[in-house]
Amino acid sequence: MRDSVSTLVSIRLVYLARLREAFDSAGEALELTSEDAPTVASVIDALRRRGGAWSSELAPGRAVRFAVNHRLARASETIANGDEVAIFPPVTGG
Amino acid sequence: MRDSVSTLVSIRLVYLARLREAFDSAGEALELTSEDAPTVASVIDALRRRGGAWSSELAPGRAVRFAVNHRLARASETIANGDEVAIFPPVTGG
Amino acid sequence: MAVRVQTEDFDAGVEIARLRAGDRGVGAIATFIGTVRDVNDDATVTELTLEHYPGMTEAALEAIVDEAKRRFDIRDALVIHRVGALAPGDQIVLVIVTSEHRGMAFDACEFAMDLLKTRAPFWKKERLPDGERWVEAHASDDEAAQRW
Amino acid sequence: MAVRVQTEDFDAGVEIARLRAGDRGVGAIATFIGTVRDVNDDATVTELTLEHYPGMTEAALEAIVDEAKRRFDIRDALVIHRVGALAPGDQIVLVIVTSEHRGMAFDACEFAMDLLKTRAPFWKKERLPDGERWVEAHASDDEAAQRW
Repeated sequence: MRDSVSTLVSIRLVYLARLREAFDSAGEALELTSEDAPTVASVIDALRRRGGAWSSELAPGRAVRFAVNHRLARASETIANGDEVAIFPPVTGG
Repeated sequence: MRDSVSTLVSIRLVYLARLREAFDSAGEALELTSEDAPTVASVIDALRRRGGAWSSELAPGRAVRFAVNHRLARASETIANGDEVAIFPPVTGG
Repeated sequence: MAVRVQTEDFDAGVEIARLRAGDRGVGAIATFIGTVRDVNDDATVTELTLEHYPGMTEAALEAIVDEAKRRFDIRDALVIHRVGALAPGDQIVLVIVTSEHRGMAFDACEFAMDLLKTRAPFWKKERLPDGERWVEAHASDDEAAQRW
Repeated sequence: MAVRVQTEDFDAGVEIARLRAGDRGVGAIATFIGTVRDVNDDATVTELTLEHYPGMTEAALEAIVDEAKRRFDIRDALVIHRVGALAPGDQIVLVIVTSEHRGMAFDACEFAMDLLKTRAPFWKKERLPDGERWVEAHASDDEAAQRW
């Protein structure tokens, strides 16, 4: 029998560079409630539903990159309770 | 009517690195008498006829390189009066 | 430390000397320095600000150095990347690779730069005479990274 | 001066700063340094002597720099090569190329080194524990030069 708490995933979101400015936020805490294992894509879907800059900057086809716990990740990567998920434009260093 | 002096070609020979040591000479003046336009190969032939280190170091098949007036040259390059002809092993700098 | 992220400038000569110090097996040292150009995409750049993702940045650079050491027969490698506000002419990034022979040093140095351009969390914002803009990523950088 | 042949050591940091000084269009600097290894072909090297062909050497290096500038879209280039007696760890050769973008700088720098290895009149003699020997040319250097 699953504990009902197990369906609640708390993550830390980090926004960087152009997205930090567009969202007027460097990050936030987010709680996802899901019966399935949530992925980066689940997070993006949740953010898009906020509308405004969230839906335009994260619209399908926009170049957006992700990192989970400081490692580059694909949208299909699953996330777990306590993870840090960063969302940012393609990098331009060097 | 050609002047008989035109068939006498005076060049300066320079020997470098292993060849300088093998010939026990850094260079010498050489006069070639030829009806045809002499080439680097003519010079090598003349030197080979001296025997000893000359014929062994300059034997066909040995890796030898040439420069005429400070520019890399092939054995077929023609030489003119006053030219400086350098003979040396493949370079190993850098 | 094989990687450093810092606001301060660096001295390539000093870093090269330090990286190869004591290793008499080194015969080749390839170095790359990226600098701020005063023009980009036909616009005059008066200032360049480098933002990064603290926490991830050093780990990303270390992963690049590790990958270069795994793929190429090299002796050692160093990456320094600056962050913060920079002016045209300023140095941005330094990559040094030491090896026995030159081919591996050149390849590993270019490989590290190609990966850095696509995998290290840095973002450039340019100040132009009439405002600011975030630098857009180049498709050519993705292509360069995919060669390896 | 785009080329120098000298017995004295060089400081890569100083030369890089000098080559790019005043050119704010430079965005990339590729540098190569060749150094004396303490082992070559499994023998311990205690000293390396560089002989050259005075008169031809600088012209040959200038021709290499000219060719690099002709073939690659670069801003400037410098070659320094030392001659005389050197010890393990000593610097032998320095090539610096400045350009707008990194690909050209890397290519031109490696191109210049490949040409230098096959066209510049330098010869190395190694002192080993039991005598001296002239370094033999490598077929791999001919192959490297033929890539371009």
